[in-house]
Amino acid sequence: MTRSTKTIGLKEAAARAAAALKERPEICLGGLFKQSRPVALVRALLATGADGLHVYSSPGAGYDVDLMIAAGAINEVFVPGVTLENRLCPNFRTAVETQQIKAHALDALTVVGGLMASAHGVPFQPIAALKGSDVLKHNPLITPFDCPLTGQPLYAVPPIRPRVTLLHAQEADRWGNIRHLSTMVYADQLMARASDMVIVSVDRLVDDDVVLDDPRSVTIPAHYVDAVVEVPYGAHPTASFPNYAMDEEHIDAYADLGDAARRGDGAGLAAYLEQHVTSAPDQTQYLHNIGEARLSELQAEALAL
Amino acid sequence: MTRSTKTIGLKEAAARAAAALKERPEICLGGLFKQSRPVALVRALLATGADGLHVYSSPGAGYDVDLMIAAGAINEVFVPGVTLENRLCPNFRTAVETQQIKAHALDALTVVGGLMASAHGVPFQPIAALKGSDVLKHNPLITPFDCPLTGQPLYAVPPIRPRVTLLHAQEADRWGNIRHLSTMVYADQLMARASDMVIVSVDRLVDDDVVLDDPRSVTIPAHYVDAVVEVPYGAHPTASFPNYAMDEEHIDAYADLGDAARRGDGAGLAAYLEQHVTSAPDQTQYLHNIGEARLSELQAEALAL
Amino acid sequence: MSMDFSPLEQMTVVMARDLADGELGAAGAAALVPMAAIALAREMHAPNLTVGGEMFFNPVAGHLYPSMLDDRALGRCEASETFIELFGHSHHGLDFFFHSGLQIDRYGNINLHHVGGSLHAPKMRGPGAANLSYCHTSTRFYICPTVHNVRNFVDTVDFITIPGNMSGPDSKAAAGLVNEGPRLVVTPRAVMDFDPETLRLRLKSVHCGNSIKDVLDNTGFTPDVPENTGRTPPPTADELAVLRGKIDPSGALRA
Amino acid sequence: MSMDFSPLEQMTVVMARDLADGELGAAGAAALVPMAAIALAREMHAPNLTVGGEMFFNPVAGHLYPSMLDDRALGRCEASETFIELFGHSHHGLDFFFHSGLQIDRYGNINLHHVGGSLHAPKMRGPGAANLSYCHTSTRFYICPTVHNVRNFVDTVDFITIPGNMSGPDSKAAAGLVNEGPRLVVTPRAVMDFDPETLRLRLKSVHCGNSIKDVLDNTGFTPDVPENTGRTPPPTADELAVLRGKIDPSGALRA
Repeated sequence: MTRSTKTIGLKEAAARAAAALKERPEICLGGLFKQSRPVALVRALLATGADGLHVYSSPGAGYDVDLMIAAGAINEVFVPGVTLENRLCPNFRTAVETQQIKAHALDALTVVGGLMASAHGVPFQPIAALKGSDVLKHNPLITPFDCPLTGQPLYAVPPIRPRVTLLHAQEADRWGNIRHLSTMVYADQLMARASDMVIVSVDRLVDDDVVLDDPRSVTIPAHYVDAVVEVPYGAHPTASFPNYAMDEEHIDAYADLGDAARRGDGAGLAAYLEQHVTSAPDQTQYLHNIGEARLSELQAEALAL
Repeated sequence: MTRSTKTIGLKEAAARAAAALKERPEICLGGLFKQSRPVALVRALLATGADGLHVYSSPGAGYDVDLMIAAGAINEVFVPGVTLENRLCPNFRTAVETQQIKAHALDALTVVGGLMASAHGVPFQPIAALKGSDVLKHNPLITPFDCPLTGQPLYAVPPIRPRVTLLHAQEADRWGNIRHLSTMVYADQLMARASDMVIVSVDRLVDDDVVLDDPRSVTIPAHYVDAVVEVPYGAHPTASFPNYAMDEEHIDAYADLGDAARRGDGAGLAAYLEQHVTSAPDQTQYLHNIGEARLSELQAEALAL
Repeated sequence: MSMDFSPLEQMTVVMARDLADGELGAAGAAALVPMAAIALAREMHAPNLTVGGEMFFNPVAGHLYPSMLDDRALGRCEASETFIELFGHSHHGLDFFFHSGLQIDRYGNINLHHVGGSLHAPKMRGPGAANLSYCHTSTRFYICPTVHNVRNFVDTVDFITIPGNMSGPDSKAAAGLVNEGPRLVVTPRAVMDFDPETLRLRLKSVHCGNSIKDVLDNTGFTPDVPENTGRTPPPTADELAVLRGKIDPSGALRA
Repeated sequence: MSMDFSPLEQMTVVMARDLADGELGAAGAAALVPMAAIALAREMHAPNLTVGGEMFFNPVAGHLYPSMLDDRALGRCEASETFIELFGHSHHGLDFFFHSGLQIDRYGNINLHHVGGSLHAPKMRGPGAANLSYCHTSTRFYICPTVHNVRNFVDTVDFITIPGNMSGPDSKAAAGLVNEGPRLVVTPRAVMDFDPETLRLRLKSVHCGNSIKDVLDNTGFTPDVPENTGRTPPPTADELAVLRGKIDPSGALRA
């Protein structure tokens, strides 16, 4: 008998995720804002026609969640902050303002605490540091209770257990041991430990010895990982340090199309979705559309740091 | 103005720890069993005449806790497992059997959960996985309660907040950023986050750039560290991989002395304590007593792996 | 009077001067000005100030980015953490934090969720906020929007995302908010602080190039204007030299 | 019959054969025989068995150490974790774990705390136990002491450190123990399992070099001896070749 590898292709990964999400629509995305987001996996999932999703993330998300909303895949948003940082997310705003989707008022502690409860295997995580905000009046995930030891008022958040978590990292071995090479690992480890199914895209696969020679560099052990997909530039247009920087021009151009759609001109946004999502281009085609010159620039920017 | 470094000498470290422990006697030791234990710091603390201590650790400890008991420094033990692994801890056994100290019946989840509550800043950590054991009848740190969400019976452990935590790692910069190079980091990070005062011995100090060039390799950020002490072979006779292996012969010889003392012959143990602890040798003298040849063997054994 | 510094540079030095040596604080996302202020304080008078609480410690200054939460800014720092540690920092608290918002009201409450309508049927939906735990677990915070007009300074926010002083001392205490909370509101036009009795905003100083009337005309409520309201001390030559030489050589604060 | 294998090698193969492909399990401290059993199973029939749950994953086999919880054994492995993750594993559970003890009783309860006296005034104090959460959060466990005599096999333990079957089905259920719990007791003399009705130990097979009488003479209670109690199948040539060639070349199991 030989050991089974966990490497699969992008389309198979999307099909597995889509099937699981039909059972329970809770999807969670790794990275943070414009860094290490699993965007190739998101595009592939959207190409399957996934819809009705409840989306979770580390507490800050932007482009990918907005893209999923533009593609009509999301019903409910459980991400505390949804922003492109330098500007607002156009399709997120439109969809909430027209009540096509529900964007819950949450805070980071609720999301992180719920993931912690799931990862730790306990029925809730206590939270103390939430006071005064109107978010508390609307947050659907917290229940007030009194501390059994001190009597002080606390909140309990139940386990957040995503049906599928999509992550992006820089490297993995064929068994599914994941290596983030970026400075921060965000909530990726926590999400992997908290989720039912975990699919990770990596910029490149590495030999077994790379892992065995430095086990401490493995950020997510294979035990938590269901499948690994080698996808060069799999985080584009978000960053995957130290391999490539975020493509802010691309994200800004996308946001311009979203803003145009808010003003009534949806043609550009529709064309963008058709080109990058609905027509289901493979990653080679996608990267061809982005252009080799641009990719080289992003790579050079990351290398220069 | 210039930034203050956190590097101090072994004696000053011991004096600081001793003074803090007079306020509240809860001390916590890093590493696990025979690996990365802060033994030089422990010897220096014992040389100050510290006593009446309540000792915590990662859930498994041996030589150092037994040594502290032999030196009369400990009143209460809050470590779930106290063993030399290949044999029992002689002075621990004697002291409990003669009721000189109290060794509480605990489990790993209570200790880890209590440290988690302290690190996370919440008034308790819920624990579900404790059933059937007589440890539950005696464990002084847990309180049964019902889950506010599900109603299921749970235990609450309050924060364990050591007054002083002593750790050993392989490297640090002068600001107190700590780098473990060993495969496991045990509960060291958790303890650092959970404690009032954290003092770390390292085999060597490294240049600032070593840290800045690879921030992900820092296991404990300086924010959590009060002082760093450069102590070559500071973990001896426990291991500090990849720098040196555990000195099992030394620990076995020590245990033989403890077993002899159990049989009524305490002279050898008394001489050991005098040589290595009470006479307050500095680390140079201690290493001279151990012998350069032996230290080279331990270094070679670690290098060969 | 001609200005040889930008409004964002003025904001940066005002906040940098208020940060003390040995403190721990963080800046949030979209943190160009706060990160510049922290870096300036570390260079000028607070070498033991620790930047931490947001998954990284003490990034090496050298270039400002709009977000500051990415590896271009953090690639060389002293350590990284994860979101589990954010949980700890949120409860143990920082000494200072920075916030901004769609709306800021006369009690320093901040709205990042919606303007008009209701949460689930808003007229205009904002981004929400990730770090609202820091509002009062950090001992104090600064409010530093990069615009100052009647649209973002309003009498009462439509939604309290980040509680400031609620509706005054009683409601602040009733909500269990025991820390200082908002200390200064620093905008491109002026500095405001809070009347210790009423916890309402009042004008503290006006930046070069603005009059008190300019500020009041661009504020959607009428803050108190104490008699001692003066000019904001402009950046010193030393401050500007360090800011432009070591922290912001590409001039992001002057863009 | 002459034995060309050691009692510890016999124990190793008995447990290795019971581990299934795709499972997740760990071995505890002082885990020479359990780690050998896991490594043998991975080599023979369970390449997808994951060693994990104790802060490391899938160490590369090559040499056995008394503890197996140190970098000599773990320096080359696939990943490391910390004690926070142990918290998660304790609750989510493993497929299997291994225990031993000062005393083991007829219901498979294990005592590691004290023999005689009371917890705080013991006649003989044991080491306690770190991993007792795994007793029933791992679906099943193996009890594998390296000695088998009337002192460690007793009718009733003085202290239940690791609950096995308590005092039978009712008390086990009453304690909330819903998993299988102890499956096999594997000693240098014999293999015992549990009567599914009474949950009491019974003799399953006797190793080469021992008779049923030898086993009973060295057990401090009288286990059931079913009619089909036979010989423990000895290690096969293949098993011994892999064990001695790849896992234990230095012969720690034969020492």
